Amino acid sequence: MSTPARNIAAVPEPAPAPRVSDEEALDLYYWMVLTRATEERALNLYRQGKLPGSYYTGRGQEAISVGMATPLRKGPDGDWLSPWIRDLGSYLVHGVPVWRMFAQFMGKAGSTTRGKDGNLHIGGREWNIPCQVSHMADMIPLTVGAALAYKQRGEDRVAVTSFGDGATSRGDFHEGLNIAAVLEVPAVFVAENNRWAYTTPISKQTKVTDLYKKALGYGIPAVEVDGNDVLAVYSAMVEAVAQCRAGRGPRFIECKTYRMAGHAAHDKYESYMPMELLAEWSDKDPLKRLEQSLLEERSIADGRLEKIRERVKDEVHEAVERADADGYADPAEAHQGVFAESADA
Amino acid sequence: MSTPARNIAAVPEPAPAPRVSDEEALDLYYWMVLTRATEERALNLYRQGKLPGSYYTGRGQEAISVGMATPLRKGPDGDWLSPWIRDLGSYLVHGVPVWRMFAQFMGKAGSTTRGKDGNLHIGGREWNIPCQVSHMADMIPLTVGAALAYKQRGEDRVAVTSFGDGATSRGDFHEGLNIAAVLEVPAVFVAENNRWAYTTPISKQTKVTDLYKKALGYGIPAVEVDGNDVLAVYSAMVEAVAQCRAGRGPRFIECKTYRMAGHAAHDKYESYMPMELLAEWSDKDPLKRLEQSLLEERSIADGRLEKIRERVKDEVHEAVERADADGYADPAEAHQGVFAESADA
Amino acid sequence: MPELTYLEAIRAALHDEMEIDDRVFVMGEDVGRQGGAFGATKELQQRFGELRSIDTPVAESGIVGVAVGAAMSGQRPVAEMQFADFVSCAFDQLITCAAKMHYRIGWAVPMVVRCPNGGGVGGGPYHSENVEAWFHHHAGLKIVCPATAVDAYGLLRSAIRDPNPVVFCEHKFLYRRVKQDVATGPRDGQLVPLGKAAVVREGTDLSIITYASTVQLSLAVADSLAAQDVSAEVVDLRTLVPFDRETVLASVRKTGKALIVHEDNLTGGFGGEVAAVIAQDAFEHLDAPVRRVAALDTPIPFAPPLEREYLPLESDILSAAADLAAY
Amino acid sequence: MPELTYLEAIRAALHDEMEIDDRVFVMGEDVGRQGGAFGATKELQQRFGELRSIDTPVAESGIVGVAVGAAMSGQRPVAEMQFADFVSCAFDQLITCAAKMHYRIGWAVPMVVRCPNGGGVGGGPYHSENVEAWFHHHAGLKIVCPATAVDAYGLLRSAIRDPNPVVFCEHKFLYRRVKQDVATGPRDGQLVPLGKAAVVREGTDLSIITYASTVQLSLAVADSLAAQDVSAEVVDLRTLVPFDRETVLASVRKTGKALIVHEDNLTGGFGGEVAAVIAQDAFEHLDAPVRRVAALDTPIPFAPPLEREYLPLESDILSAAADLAAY
Ligand SMILES: Cc1ncc(C[n+]2csc(CCOP(=O)(O)OP(=O)(O)O)c2C)c(N)n1
Ligand SMILES: Cc1ncc(C[n+]2csc(CCOP(=O)(O)OP(=O)(O)O)c2C)c(N)n1
Ligand SMILES: [Mg+2]
Ligand SMILES: [Mg+2]
Repeated sequence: MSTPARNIAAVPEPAPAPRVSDEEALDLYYWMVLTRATEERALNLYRQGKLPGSYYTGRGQEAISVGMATPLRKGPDGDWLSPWIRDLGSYLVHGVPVWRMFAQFMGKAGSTTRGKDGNLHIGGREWNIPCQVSHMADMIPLTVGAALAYKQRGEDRVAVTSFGDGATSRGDFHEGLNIAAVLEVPAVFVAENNRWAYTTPISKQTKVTDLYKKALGYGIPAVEVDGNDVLAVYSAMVEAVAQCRAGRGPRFIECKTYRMAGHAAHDKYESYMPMELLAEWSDKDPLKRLEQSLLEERSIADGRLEKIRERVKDEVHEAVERADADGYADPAEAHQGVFAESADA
Repeated sequence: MSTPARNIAAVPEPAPAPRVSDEEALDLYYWMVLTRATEERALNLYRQGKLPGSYYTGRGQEAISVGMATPLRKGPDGDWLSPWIRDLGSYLVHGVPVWRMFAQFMGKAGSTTRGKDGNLHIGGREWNIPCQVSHMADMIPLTVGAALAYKQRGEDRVAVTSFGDGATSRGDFHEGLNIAAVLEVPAVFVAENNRWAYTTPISKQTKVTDLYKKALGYGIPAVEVDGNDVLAVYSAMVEAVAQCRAGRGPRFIECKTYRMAGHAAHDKYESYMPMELLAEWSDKDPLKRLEQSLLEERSIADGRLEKIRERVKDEVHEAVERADADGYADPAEAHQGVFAESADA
Repeated sequence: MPELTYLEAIRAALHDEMEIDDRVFVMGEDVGRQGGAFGATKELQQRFGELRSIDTPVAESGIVGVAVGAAMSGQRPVAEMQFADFVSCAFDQLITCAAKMHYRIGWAVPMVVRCPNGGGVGGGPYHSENVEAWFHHHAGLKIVCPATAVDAYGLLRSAIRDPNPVVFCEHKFLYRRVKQDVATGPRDGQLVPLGKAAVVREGTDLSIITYASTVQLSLAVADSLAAQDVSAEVVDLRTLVPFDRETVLASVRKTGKALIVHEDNLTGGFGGEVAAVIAQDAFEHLDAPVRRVAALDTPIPFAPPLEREYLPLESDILSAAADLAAY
Repeated sequence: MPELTYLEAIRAALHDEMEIDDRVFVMGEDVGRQGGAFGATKELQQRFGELRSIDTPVAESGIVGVAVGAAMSGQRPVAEMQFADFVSCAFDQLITCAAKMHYRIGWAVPMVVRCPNGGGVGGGPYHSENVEAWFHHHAGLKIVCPATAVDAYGLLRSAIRDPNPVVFCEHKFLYRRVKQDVATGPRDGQLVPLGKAAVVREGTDLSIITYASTVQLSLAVADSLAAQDVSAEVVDLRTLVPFDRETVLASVRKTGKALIVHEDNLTGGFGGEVAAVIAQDAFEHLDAPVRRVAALDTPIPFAPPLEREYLPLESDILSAAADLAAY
């Protein structure tokens, strides 16, 4: 059922989609279920008034967040991953423990920012996840810089970032992609085209609504994939990462998908998002699709899936409890950390 | 001899190149000769230490500066024109008197900025030429804004700006073009691809060295023309302006040319620009080519050209004398003008 | 006279100026059908059409640059930053094009950039900044920081009519928390001139000089001080550029003591400029050090206890004021 | 010990750090084969290769953002702005990403952005700005402003080694006009620590607090004052962030009078912050108003007579200092 990636620029055809083993597919399933469950729980906590700020969900985009992170090497010496705010799954796959996600949303000391930042502004050296900023597209040049560092040192690591359709309108998208192309660095750019930027439909964002075509203006090989098909995203990513590691310069992947709710939990999206389209895309739910594929195409017993779902339930439960029990950082910490004492701290 | 414009995006074919009458061609010749003569004189003045700052010449790019400005309506209620620093000819054609150009280079009170700015940072409401800033590509969003104003008021005016290949790397190029496309404003973007940005060859600026292809990423119809052929530039511009006035949204014209000297008068370009290429392009000199076309294809008597050259000589001579005789603005003026007292001042 | 929140007052000002001047239009991310992230431009598109309430792509530099060009071409753009923080992306256009055009060429740039400013709303480092002090260094930009609904309305209308680029800092914390009777109406609405500070409470023992969200806090402090028989004058600057130096100096010359308060962080905040002016031009009248109370010199932390630590609180102002009074 | 110009000292510092630390690299427009618009990176590409001396497209925001990412990934980038003025285009990356990363997540961003600063060279409004005061408001950035060749060398090496993002303001006017014996060499070169002001001339009657291009002018003024039996102390701040408040306060407490001088324009300049600190923390020692001498609050005009009017001249400093001494 995996939609083959469509190759755009005049570059080597991508290798045929790698065969994804049953174990790998089940692994993807685990992460997607975990992502969905974590987000559902967080949204409930938000509604109960237990999370300050607002809550941004990536429901319906888990195939992208999980699919793009899975092929990457983990750890401080692994690949750089700077995911967009819809990509909670990427953080999990790349190593951030679930409870720290909840701690982050709650602003607790156990958050990766010790409560200094909220939302999916999460990261840390131990996972090689920089802490994203709010300003859309700003992380693109940073990702190019990480890729440059790897190239300078001759390491076969890659740097990956994801962003929404709205981010493609910003100057830093342009400057970052152009520099990446010219310097031929091992960076993968993952565009998540969910057709909305807050209340702005993609038709008011750009005349070129196929985002992969934008990569052409930089000479970056680009593919377009079904963003609701985790196997398609995963396969495209495996290929892009392989090209990067082989020193063939940056790659661009557009994942076509749809935003399945408001911009954030406080957004009354019913006033502007057509309900028919939401219903239509709801049928394409990436988790349902993977489940179907596992059950029907791969004939995996439902019991195995059920076990995964149970495991996730427990994990999320424990995570929330741990985050709940966690305290806030001491207010004195607000004064600390403006400057680093050492580069390796 | 006019190279037909190559149409890129899937839009109406441009109308066949308009027939340029002999009188029109002679007019183009006059402006090109005036541009060349003004610049040669300015360069000499710079070498004699009579101009503060440095001097940037557009020698070899006069077909662009003159060709793009000629089809535009002049005056305060005419078309907005924001030319790049290589485009001295555009200022002249669009109405700025020659002596005020020299006054500008000298920093005299008669400069359009009263000495507050130098270089081709020239302009004024009377000509609808905004005063460009140094920051490359910054004038692109401004030009889109002018075009938006015309569209809002239902006027059939257009807004035009030109820029170099280097400017296409900047975020404001990207944001400006994208907004122009989405808002469908009557703006014409003229890219002057002279293959260098200071010491940086275009190959280090972008992987997509045909700049018209970049317009594709915004859905803006784009053509590529021989930038050393004034009739080609002029014709492409006539067509683009007509499309804009008809409400068909923005247009993009790439003029392929070559930078015939250093970045500025102080630049020792011999150290990095290949001499063979300079020699090759010297044969394509736009002024020579127009002259040839006038003499050979149009069988115009050399005497008429000679008369134009004489007239220009006198005009430049007088202009320099007038600028020379002009004084500096009173230092007290340095304190004045930060804020406007009225919007119509 | 309708009672309006600060946010409603802003919307009313936009509406009323659009009603009487066809050249005025709003633009920005989601300002159209949605009416903006906070609703400041709500229903303006329905009333005035898509050409006067323009949804733009996400491109702050482009938005501001487009506004500059439109302003130079006879329009009166009011550009919205979705949050003030994102004006960082438009910094170049503001200081390079908008600020310096008139000085260089005498061509006015009548435009407004609306910046939803400030903390206290759990927004974290990137949805809480106070941006007014990013700009006063750059000659050619006016900077407005209203503290009340009446001022929000009257100053915004004046800003739109002003022939210069204006950075209009609206405080998000005040949006729905501050309410006042506001005289609105396209023709009868009450304007407030730019460049005039307001002595919002008279006093004789010390001057509290402040603006925006800390005006209310300072008034509350003045109340507390009154209970201790200390008479504090409170000056609301209202606009930082032009800076109403006369009102500030007159106040300090009268009281002999100056406490400068803002929510923005201390170093490089506008308070430094105010303190410098006082230390030079009211020195002979000073009976005590010039004090500043402001936020920490750090990014703005997200977690509620950390953000509270970051922000200047009423108690911080009170203790500084009491110290100063006792000096 | 070679006699080097300020510019040569900068090049030597880059060279020496690159020699001993493979992680250090330079990047920017035309920095490679050309060695930059001023030659600060001359021959570094020939010596260290294209991966450590990188010609970039014209994209200041991208350049700084790439530097942030590389710095976070173990490198030590030194990015060049062709002129300081263009750092306006990179403002967002500097304050949003570089400045706030460590505070939020404890991940250091060891990088330098070199900014050729300042006027007096006929550059006009867009090739003459002093950008140091664009940044001190934003916690997390260090700001360095050397006045001599020795400091240019020693401070740049310290800036490169510092684990934080540093805005390094080099004054173009000084590039070739200032010369000094400088102890260079990858291992033996003499570093100058960030955060320490220098009392470059001791005195007892007033303190002139300054940095960068106005240090020489202030020393000349001190000479003139000495002839009138006035003893002026001159403090060169050298770095604005961290600000060496102790040295400044000690000087003012000693002399009782403070004159703050910078080439940057007055309002919003760093001098306001210095004045505010003095007015609060040295108030009891002040015998006179805190004075500032700075450029006009306008863009920087191009024509020589206008630019002279704009800039603070030695005579302006002298007359302010004499007034203060006589107060
Ligand atoms: C520079 C900047 N401007 C505005 C915003 C406010 N904002 C936050 S998310 C968003 C829309 C994002 O749309 P898109 O990039 O398509 O991502 P999606 O939310 O659809 O995943 C906007 C405008 C921002 N974060 N940064
Ligand atoms: C934002 C910005 N960065 C750097 C510069 C310095 N600079 C002036 S001209 C130039 C190169 C221009 O190249 P291009 O756009 O190709 O125009 P050309 O000079 O070839 O006509 C550079 C880098 C600038 N003016 N603005
Ligand atoms: Mg989207
Ligand atoms: Mg060029």
